[in-house]
Amino acid sequence: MILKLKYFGMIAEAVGKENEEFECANSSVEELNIALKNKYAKLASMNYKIAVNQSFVEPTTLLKDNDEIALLPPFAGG
Amino acid sequence: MILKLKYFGMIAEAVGKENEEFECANSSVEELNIALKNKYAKLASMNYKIAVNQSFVEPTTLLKDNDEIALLPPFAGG
Amino acid sequence: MSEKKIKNVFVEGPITPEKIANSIAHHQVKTNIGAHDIFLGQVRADEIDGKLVAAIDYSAYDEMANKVFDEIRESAFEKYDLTCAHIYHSKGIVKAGELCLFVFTSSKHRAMAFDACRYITEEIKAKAPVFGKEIFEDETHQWKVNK
Amino acid sequence: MSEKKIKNVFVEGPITPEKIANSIAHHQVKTNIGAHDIFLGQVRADEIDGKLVAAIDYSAYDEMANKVFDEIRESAFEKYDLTCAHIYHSKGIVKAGELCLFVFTSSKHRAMAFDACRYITEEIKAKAPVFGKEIFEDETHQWKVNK
Repeated sequence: MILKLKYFGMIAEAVGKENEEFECANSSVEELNIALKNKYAKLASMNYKIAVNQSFVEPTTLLKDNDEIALLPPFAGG
Repeated sequence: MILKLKYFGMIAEAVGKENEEFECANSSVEELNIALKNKYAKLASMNYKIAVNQSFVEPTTLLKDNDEIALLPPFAGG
Repeated sequence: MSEKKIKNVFVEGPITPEKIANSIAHHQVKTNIGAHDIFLGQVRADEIDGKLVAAIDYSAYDEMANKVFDEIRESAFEKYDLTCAHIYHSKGIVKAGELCLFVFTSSKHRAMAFDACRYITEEIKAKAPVFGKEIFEDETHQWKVNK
Repeated sequence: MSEKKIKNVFVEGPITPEKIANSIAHHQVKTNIGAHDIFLGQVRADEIDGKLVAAIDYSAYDEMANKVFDEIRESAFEKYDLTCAHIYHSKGIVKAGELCLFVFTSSKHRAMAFDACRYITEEIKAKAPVFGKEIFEDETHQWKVNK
Protein backbone atom coordinates (compact mmCIF):
# COMPACT_ATOMS: atom_id res chain seq x y z
CA MET A 1 0.00 0.00 0.00
CA ILE A 2 0.95 3.64 -0.41
CA LEU A 3 0.89 6.08 2.52
CA LYS A 4 0.97 9.84 2.20
CA LEU A 5 3.46 11.12 4.75
CA LYS A 6 3.56 14.71 5.96
CA TYR A 7 6.37 16.21 8.04
CA PHE A 8 6.18 19.43 10.05
CA GLY A 9 8.44 21.89 11.83
CA MET A 10 11.67 20.44 13.19
CA ILE A 11 10.73 17.02 11.79
CA ALA A 12 10.49 18.37 8.24
CA GLU A 13 13.84 20.06 8.84
CA ALA A 14 15.39 16.79 10.08
CA VAL A 15 14.13 14.62 7.21
CA GLY A 16 14.72 17.34 4.62
CA LYS A 17 11.22 17.29 3.11
CA GLU A 18 7.61 18.23 3.93
CA ASN A 19 5.90 15.23 2.37
CA GLU A 20 6.49 12.03 0.47
CA GLU A 21 4.73 8.87 -0.62
CA PHE A 22 5.81 5.81 1.30
CA GLU A 23 5.22 2.28 0.09
CA CYS A 24 5.01 -0.51 2.63
CA ALA A 25 3.31 -3.79 3.43
CA ASN A 26 0.31 -3.82 5.76
CA SER A 27 1.43 -2.32 9.03
CA SER A 28 0.31 -0.61 12.23
CA VAL A 29 1.19 2.93 13.30
CA GLU A 30 3.96 1.66 15.57
CA GLU A 31 5.39 -0.55 12.83
CA LEU A 32 5.43 2.40 10.41
CA ASN A 33 7.18 4.47 13.07
CA ILE A 34 9.97 1.87 13.32
CA ALA A 35 10.32 1.81 9.54
CA LEU A 36 10.61 5.60 9.46
CA LYS A 37 13.24 5.61 12.21
CA ASN A 38 15.21 3.12 10.15
CA LYS A 39 14.93 5.38 7.10
CA TYR A 40 15.69 8.65 8.99
CA ALA A 41 18.21 8.10 11.79
CA LYS A 42 17.62 11.61 13.21
CA LEU A 43 14.03 10.69 14.20
CA ALA A 44 15.32 8.35 16.92
CA SER A 45 16.25 11.25 19.20
CA MET A 46 13.24 13.43 18.35
CA ASN A 47 9.95 13.99 20.10
CA TYR A 48 6.82 13.73 17.90
CA LYS A 49 3.29 12.38 17.69
CA ILE A 50 1.78 10.61 14.70
CA ALA A 51 -1.65 11.61 13.36
CA VAL A 52 -3.55 9.34 10.96
CA ASN A 53 -6.00 11.15 8.71
CA GLN A 54 -5.79 14.17 11.03
CA SER A 55 -6.56 12.33 14.27
CA PHE A 56 -4.52 10.61 16.94
CA VAL A 57 -5.08 6.85 17.11
CA GLU A 58 -3.77 3.86 19.08
CA PRO A 59 -0.22 2.71 18.14
CA THR A 60 -1.67 -0.69 17.21
CA THR A 61 -4.14 0.79 14.69
CA LEU A 62 -3.70 -0.80 11.25
CA LEU A 63 -3.04 1.58 8.38
CA LYS A 64 -4.92 1.52 5.07
CA ASP A 65 -3.86 2.34 1.55
CA ASN A 66 -3.82 6.09 0.91
CA ASP A 67 -3.88 7.07 4.61
CA GLU A 68 -2.49 10.52 5.43
CA ILE A 69 0.15 10.16 8.13
CA ALA A 70 1.57 13.27 9.81
CA LEU A 71 4.64 13.43 12.06
CA LEU A 72 3.98 16.29 14.48
CA PRO A 73 6.72 17.77 16.67
CA PRO A 74 5.81 19.61 19.92
CA PHE A 75 3.19 22.32 19.41
CA ALA A 76 4.05 25.99 19.63
CA GLY A 77 0.78 27.75 18.86
CA GLY A 78 -0.23 30.97 20.57
CA MET B 1 -18.85 72.74 62.48
CA ILE B 2 -19.59 72.68 58.77
CA LEU B 3 -19.54 69.42 56.77
CA LYS B 4 -19.45 69.22 52.98
CA LEU B 5 -22.01 66.62 51.96
CA LYS B 6 -22.01 64.91 48.56
CA TYR B 7 -24.83 62.74 47.22
CA PHE B 8 -24.59 60.29 44.32
CA GLY B 9 -26.84 58.26 42.04
CA MET B 10 -30.17 57.25 43.51
CA ILE B 11 -29.30 59.08 46.77
CA ALA B 12 -28.86 62.38 44.92
CA GLU B 13 -32.17 61.69 43.20
CA ALA B 14 -33.89 60.97 46.53
CA VAL B 15 -32.62 64.07 48.34
CA GLY B 16 -32.98 66.28 45.25
CA LYS B 17 -29.43 67.64 45.26
CA GLU B 18 -25.82 66.58 44.62
CA ASN B 19 -24.17 68.49 47.44
CA GLU B 20 -24.82 70.82 50.33
CA GLU B 21 -23.13 72.26 53.38
CA PHE B 22 -24.43 70.85 56.64
CA GLU B 23 -23.94 72.54 59.98
CA CYS B 24 -23.95 70.39 63.09
CA ALA B 25 -22.45 70.00 66.55
CA ASN B 26 -19.55 67.60 67.02
CA SER B 27 -20.72 64.18 65.92
CA SER B 28 -19.64 60.75 64.73
CA VAL B 29 -20.42 59.23 61.33
CA GLU B 30 -23.36 57.28 62.78
CA GLU B 31 -24.76 60.35 64.51
CA LEU B 32 -24.56 62.32 61.27
CA ASN B 33 -26.33 59.46 59.49
CA ILE B 34 -29.24 59.67 61.99
CA ALA B 35 -29.43 63.43 61.51
CA LEU B 36 -29.56 62.99 57.72
CA LYS B 37 -32.30 60.35 57.98
CA ASN B 38 -34.29 62.82 60.06
CA LYS B 39 -33.79 65.51 57.43
CA TYR B 40 -34.50 63.21 54.42
CA ALA B 41 -37.14 60.58 55.25
CA LYS B 42 -36.46 58.67 52.00
CA LEU B 43 -32.97 57.71 53.19
CA ALA B 44 -34.47 55.39 55.83
CA SER B 45 -35.36 52.76 53.23
CA MET B 46 -32.24 53.19 51.11
CA ASN B 47 -28.99 51.26 50.95
CA TYR B 48 -25.81 53.35 51.04
CA LYS B 49 -22.32 53.63 52.51
CA ILE B 50 -20.76 56.77 53.91
CA ALA B 51 -17.24 57.84 52.90
CA VAL B 52 -15.34 60.46 54.89
CA ASN B 53 -12.71 62.35 52.89
CA GLN B 54 -12.89 59.63 50.22
CA SER B 55 -12.35 56.67 52.54
CA PHE B 56 -14.56 54.34 54.50
CA VAL B 57 -14.19 54.70 58.28
CA GLU B 58 -15.68 53.20 61.43
CA PRO B 59 -19.22 54.44 62.28
CA THR B 60 -17.88 55.78 65.58
CA THR B 61 -15.25 57.97 63.89
CA LEU B 62 -15.61 61.60 64.95
CA LEU B 63 -16.06 64.13 62.18
CA LYS B 64 -14.05 67.35 61.88
CA ASP B 65 -14.94 70.76 60.54
CA ASN B 66 -14.78 70.86 56.73
CA ASP B 67 -14.83 67.05 56.27
CA GLU B 68 -16.12 65.82 52.91
CA ILE B 69 -18.88 63.28 53.52
CA ALA B 70 -20.24 61.24 50.60
CA LEU B 71 -23.39 59.09 50.62
CA LEU B 72 -22.71 56.27 48.15
CA PRO B 73 -25.49 53.99 46.87
CA PRO B 74 -24.65 50.49 45.55
CA PHE B 75 -21.89 50.52 42.94
CA ALA B 76 -22.62 49.83 39.27
CA GLY B 77 -19.24 50.22 37.57
CA GLY B 78 -18.18 48.03 34.69
CA MET C 1 2.93 63.23 52.69
CA SER C 2 4.05 63.25 49.07
CA GLU C 3 1.14 63.29 46.64
CA LYS C 4 1.59 61.08 43.62
CA LYS C 5 -0.31 62.11 40.53
CA ILE C 6 -3.37 59.92 40.18
CA LYS C 7 -4.41 59.03 36.65
CA ASN C 8 -7.91 59.87 35.43
CA VAL C 9 -9.57 56.61 34.43
CA PHE C 10 -12.76 58.22 33.10
CA VAL C 11 -13.60 58.68 29.44
CA GLU C 12 -16.58 60.81 28.39
CA GLY C 13 -19.12 58.55 26.65
CA PRO C 14 -18.46 55.09 25.23
CA ILE C 15 -15.00 53.52 24.88
CA THR C 16 -14.37 53.10 21.16
CA PRO C 17 -12.83 50.10 19.38
CA GLU C 18 -10.27 52.58 17.95
CA LYS C 19 -9.13 53.50 21.47
CA ILE C 20 -8.62 49.80 22.19
CA ALA C 21 -6.69 49.30 18.93
CA ASN C 22 -4.45 52.29 19.76
CA SER C 23 -3.81 50.93 23.23
CA ILE C 24 -2.84 47.53 21.80
CA ALA C 25 -0.61 49.14 19.17
CA HIS C 26 1.26 51.13 21.84
CA HIS C 27 2.33 47.86 23.47
CA GLN C 28 4.08 46.49 20.39
CA VAL C 29 7.33 48.24 21.34
CA LYS C 30 7.38 46.30 24.63
CA THR C 31 8.97 43.13 23.35
CA ASN C 32 9.17 41.50 26.78
CA ILE C 33 5.36 41.08 26.70
CA GLY C 34 4.11 37.65 25.63
CA ALA C 35 0.45 37.83 26.63
CA HIS C 36 -2.31 40.42 26.93
CA ASP C 37 -5.75 39.97 28.44
CA ILE C 38 -8.47 42.52 27.76
CA PHE C 39 -11.83 42.70 29.51
CA LEU C 40 -14.56 44.81 27.94
CA GLY C 41 -17.85 45.65 29.61
CA GLN C 42 -20.68 46.26 27.14
CA VAL C 43 -24.08 47.79 27.96
CA ARG C 44 -26.84 45.18 27.56
CA ALA C 45 -30.32 45.97 26.26
CA ASP C 46 -31.85 44.06 29.20
CA GLU C 47 -35.61 43.70 29.27
CA ILE C 48 -37.02 44.71 32.65
CA ASP C 49 -40.81 44.60 33.16
CA GLY C 50 -41.31 44.62 29.41
CA LYS C 51 -39.09 47.64 28.79
CA LEU C 52 -35.67 47.58 27.07
CA VAL C 53 -32.61 49.34 28.47
CA ALA C 54 -31.55 51.86 25.79
CA ALA C 55 -28.49 53.28 27.58
CA ILE C 56 -26.73 53.65 30.91
CA ASP C 57 -25.86 57.10 32.21
CA TYR C 58 -22.73 56.64 34.33
CA SER C 59 -21.76 59.01 37.13
CA ALA C 60 -19.03 58.69 39.71
CA TYR C 61 -17.48 60.15 42.82
CA ASP C 62 -14.57 61.08 40.58
CA GLU C 63 -11.78 61.85 43.06
CA MET C 64 -12.50 58.81 45.21
CA ALA C 65 -13.07 56.54 42.19
CA ASN C 66 -9.73 57.51 40.66
CA LYS C 67 -8.03 56.79 44.00
CA VAL C 68 -9.77 53.41 44.18
CA PHE C 69 -8.83 52.56 40.56
CA ASP C 70 -5.23 53.50 41.37
CA GLU C 71 -5.21 51.31 44.48
CA ILE C 72 -6.66 48.39 42.51
CA ARG C 73 -4.00 48.82 39.82
CA GLU C 74 -1.21 49.04 42.42
CA SER C 75 -2.45 45.94 44.24
CA ALA C 76 -2.57 44.04 40.92
CA PHE C 77 1.12 44.89 40.37
CA GLU C 78 1.89 43.62 43.88
CA LYS C 79 -0.01 40.36 43.42
CA TYR C 80 0.95 39.54 39.82
CA ASP C 81 4.08 39.79 37.71
CA LEU C 82 2.79 42.37 35.22
CA THR C 83 4.43 44.51 32.57
CA CYS C 84 1.43 46.87 32.19
CA ALA C 85 -2.09 47.38 33.49
CA HIS C 86 -4.58 49.95 32.26
CA ILE C 87 -8.16 50.77 33.21
CA TYR C 88 -10.64 53.02 31.41
CA HIS C 89 -14.27 53.58 32.46
CA SER C 90 -17.00 55.59 30.80
CA LYS C 91 -18.90 58.50 32.29
CA GLY C 92 -22.11 59.90 30.85
CA ILE C 93 -24.31 58.16 28.32
CA VAL C 94 -23.29 54.75 26.94
CA LYS C 95 -25.88 53.19 24.63
CA ALA C 96 -26.76 49.49 24.54
CA GLY C 97 -24.07 47.66 22.56
CA GLU C 98 -21.40 50.26 23.40
CA LEU C 99 -18.44 49.69 25.71
CA CYS C 100 -18.24 51.14 29.23
CA LEU C 101 -15.18 49.40 30.75
CA PHE C 102 -11.76 48.50 29.32
CA VAL C 103 -9.28 46.59 31.48
CA PHE C 104 -5.96 45.73 29.82
CA THR C 105 -3.22 43.63 31.45
CA SER C 106 0.07 42.51 29.93
CA SER C 107 2.70 40.09 31.16
CA LYS C 108 5.50 37.87 29.99
CA HIS C 109 3.29 34.79 30.32
CA ARG C 110 -0.43 34.23 29.96
CA ALA C 111 -1.34 33.06 33.48
CA MET C 112 -0.42 36.39 35.07
CA ALA C 113 -2.24 38.44 32.42
CA PHE C 114 -5.41 36.35 32.85
CA ASP C 115 -5.33 36.35 36.65
CA ALA C 116 -4.64 40.08 36.89
CA CYS C 117 -7.33 41.10 34.37
CA ARG C 118 -9.97 39.14 36.23
CA TYR C 119 -8.80 40.40 39.61
CA ILE C 120 -8.91 44.04 38.47
CA THR C 121 -12.35 43.62 36.91
CA GLU C 122 -13.82 42.04 40.06
CA GLU C 123 -12.26 44.71 42.25
CA ILE C 124 -13.71 47.48 40.09
CA LYS C 125 -17.20 45.98 40.26
CA ALA C 126 -16.96 45.69 44.07
CA LYS C 127 -15.06 48.82 45.09
CA ALA C 128 -15.25 51.67 42.57
CA PRO C 129 -17.83 54.35 43.47
CA VAL C 130 -19.41 54.44 40.01
CA PHE C 131 -23.17 54.65 39.56
CA GLY C 132 -25.33 53.70 36.59
CA LYS C 133 -28.76 54.97 35.64
CA GLU C 134 -30.39 52.46 33.27
CA ILE C 135 -32.47 54.51 30.86
CA PHE C 136 -35.34 52.70 29.15
CA GLU C 137 -36.62 53.37 25.66
CA ASP C 138 -39.59 55.30 27.11
CA GLU C 139 -37.13 57.56 29.03
CA THR C 140 -38.06 56.19 32.44
CA HIS C 141 -35.11 54.83 34.41
CA GLN C 142 -33.90 52.61 37.23
CA TRP C 143 -30.58 52.45 39.08
CA LYS C 144 -28.24 49.61 38.22
CA VAL C 145 -26.69 47.59 41.07
CA ASN C 146 -23.70 45.27 40.56
CA LYS C 147 -24.12 41.64 41.56
CA MET D 1 -21.50 11.85 7.11
CA SER D 2 -22.47 15.48 6.58
CA GLU D 3 -19.46 17.74 6.33
CA LYS D 4 -19.86 21.05 8.08
CA LYS D 5 -17.81 23.87 6.69
CA ILE D 6 -14.82 24.45 8.93
CA LYS D 7 -13.65 28.01 9.38
CA ASN D 8 -10.09 28.96 8.54
CA VAL D 9 -8.50 30.35 11.68
CA PHE D 10 -5.21 31.32 10.05
CA VAL D 11 -4.18 34.83 9.11
CA GLU D 12 -1.09 35.44 6.98
CA GLY D 13 1.44 37.40 9.06
CA PRO D 14 0.73 39.31 12.27
CA ILE D 15 -2.76 40.02 13.63
CA THR D 16 -3.24 43.78 13.50
CA PRO D 17 -4.80 46.02 16.15
CA GLU D 18 -7.20 47.18 13.39
CA LYS D 19 -8.48 43.63 12.93
CA ILE D 20 -9.14 43.45 16.66
CA ALA D 21 -10.95 46.82 16.61
CA ASN D 22 -13.11 45.65 13.68
CA SER D 23 -13.96 42.44 15.48
CA ILE D 24 -14.98 44.36 18.59
CA ALA D 25 -17.04 46.83 16.54
CA HIS D 26 -18.94 43.98 14.86
CA HIS D 27 -20.20 42.87 18.27
CA GLN D 28 -21.87 46.17 19.12
CA VAL D 29 -25.10 45.10 17.39
CA LYS D 30 -25.35 42.12 19.76
CA THR D 31 -27.00 43.90 22.65
CA ASN D 32 -27.41 40.76 24.75
CA ILE D 33 -23.64 40.74 25.31
CA GLY D 34 -22.47 42.24 28.61
CA ALA D 35 -18.85 41.08 28.72
CA HIS D 36 -16.01 40.32 26.33
CA ASP D 37 -12.67 38.77 27.13
CA ILE D 38 -9.81 38.98 24.64
CA PHE D 39 -6.54 37.09 24.85
CA LEU D 40 -3.66 38.24 22.66
CA GLY D 41 -0.41 36.35 22.20
CA GLN D 42 2.54 38.60 21.36
CA VAL D 43 5.95 37.43 20.10
CA ARG D 44 8.61 38.09 22.75
CA ALA D 45 12.19 39.12 21.96
CA ASP D 46 13.50 36.44 24.32
CA GLU D 47 17.25 36.28 24.86
CA ILE D 48 18.55 32.73 24.37
CA ASP D 49 22.30 32.09 24.72
CA GLY D 50 22.97 35.78 24.20
CA LYS D 51 20.89 36.05 21.02
CA LEU D 52 17.56 37.89 20.70
CA VAL D 53 14.50 36.37 19.02
CA ALA D 54 13.65 38.71 16.11
CA ALA D 55 10.57 36.86 14.83
CA ILE D 56 8.68 33.57 14.86
CA ASP D 57 7.88 31.84 11.56
CA TYR D 58 4.64 29.92 12.20
CA SER D 59 3.65 26.87 10.20
CA ALA D 60 0.78 24.46 10.77
CA TYR D 61 -0.86 21.24 9.70
CA ASP D 62 -3.63 23.43 8.33
CA GLU D 63 -6.50 20.99 7.81
CA MET D 64 -6.00 19.25 11.16
CA ALA D 65 -5.36 22.53 12.97
CA ASN D 66 -8.58 24.06 11.68
CA LYS D 67 -10.47 20.93 12.78
CA VAL D 68 -8.85 21.16 16.23
CA PHE D 69 -9.67 24.88 16.51
CA ASP D 70 -13.26 24.09 15.54
CA GLU D 71 -13.50 21.32 18.16
CA ILE D 72 -12.06 23.63 20.83
CA ARG D 73 -14.59 26.32 19.92
CA GLU D 74 -17.49 23.83 19.94
CA SER D 75 -16.43 22.42 23.31
CA ALA D 76 -16.24 25.96 24.73
CA PHE D 77 -19.86 26.53 23.65
CA GLU D 78 -20.84 23.27 25.37
CA LYS D 79 -19.03 24.12 28.60
CA TYR D 80 -19.84 27.82 28.88
CA ASP D 81 -22.87 30.00 28.20
CA LEU D 82 -21.39 32.05 25.35
CA THR D 83 -22.81 34.42 22.79
CA CYS D 84 -19.74 34.33 20.53
CA ALA D 85 -16.26 32.85 20.37
CA HIS D 86 -13.62 33.62 17.75
CA ILE D 87 -10.05 32.43 17.23
CA TYR D 88 -7.40 33.80 14.85
CA HIS D 89 -3.83 32.54 14.61
CA SER D 90 -0.95 33.79 12.49
CA LYS D 91 0.99 31.83 9.90
CA GLY D 92 4.30 32.94 8.46
CA ILE D 93 6.54 35.59 9.92
CA VAL D 94 5.47 37.49 13.05
CA LYS D 95 8.10 39.89 14.38
CA ALA D 96 8.85 40.46 18.07
CA GLY D 97 6.17 42.78 19.48
CA GLU D 98 3.59 41.70 16.92
CA LEU D 99 0.50 39.60 17.69
CA CYS D 100 0.19 35.93 16.72
CA LEU D 101 -2.99 34.79 18.54
CA PHE D 102 -6.37 36.46 19.09
CA VAL D 103 -9.02 34.68 21.18
CA PHE D 104 -12.30 36.58 21.65
CA THR D 105 -15.18 35.37 23.83
CA SER D 106 -18.45 37.16 24.57
CA SER D 107 -21.21 36.38 27.02
CA LYS D 108 -24.04 37.95 28.94
CA HIS D 109 -21.97 37.96 32.13
CA ARG D 110 -18.25 38.27 32.80
CA ALA D 111 -17.53 34.92 34.49
CA MET D 112 -18.40 32.90 31.38
CA ALA D 113 -16.40 35.17 29.06
CA PHE D 114 -13.32 34.94 31.32
CA ASP D 115 -13.58 31.17 31.85
CA ALA D 116 -14.12 30.42 28.17
CA CYS D 117 -11.30 32.67 26.91
CA ARG D 118 -8.82 31.02 29.23
CA TYR D 119 -10.10 27.54 28.41
CA ILE D 120 -9.79 28.14 24.65
CA THR D 121 -6.30 29.62 25.00
CA GLU D 122 -5.04 26.67 27.07
CA GLU D 123 -6.60 24.18 24.66
CA ILE D 124 -4.95 25.88 21.68
CA LYS D 125 -1.52 25.78 23.35
CA ALA D 126 -1.95 22.06 24.14
CA LYS D 127 -3.79 20.71 21.12
CA ALA D 128 -3.37 22.77 17.95
CA PRO D 129 -0.73 21.40 15.53
CA VAL D 130 0.99 24.74 15.03
CA PHE D 131 4.78 25.02 14.91
CA GLY D 132 7.02 28.00 15.52
CA LYS D 133 10.53 28.63 14.30
CA GLU D 134 12.18 31.27 16.50
CA ILE D 135 14.44 33.28 14.25
CA PHE D 136 17.31 35.12 15.91
CA GLU D 137 18.77 38.44 14.82
CA ASP D 138 21.73 36.61 13.25
CA GLU D 139 19.30 34.49 11.16
CA THR D 140 20.00 31.26 13.05
CA HIS D 141 16.92 29.63 14.53
CA GLN D 142 15.50 27.20 17.07
CA TRP D 143 12.11 25.51 17.34
CA LYS D 144 9.71 26.85 19.93
CA VAL D 145 7.96 24.37 22.25
CA ASN D 146 4.92 25.32 24.35
CA LYS D 147 5.14 24.84 28.10
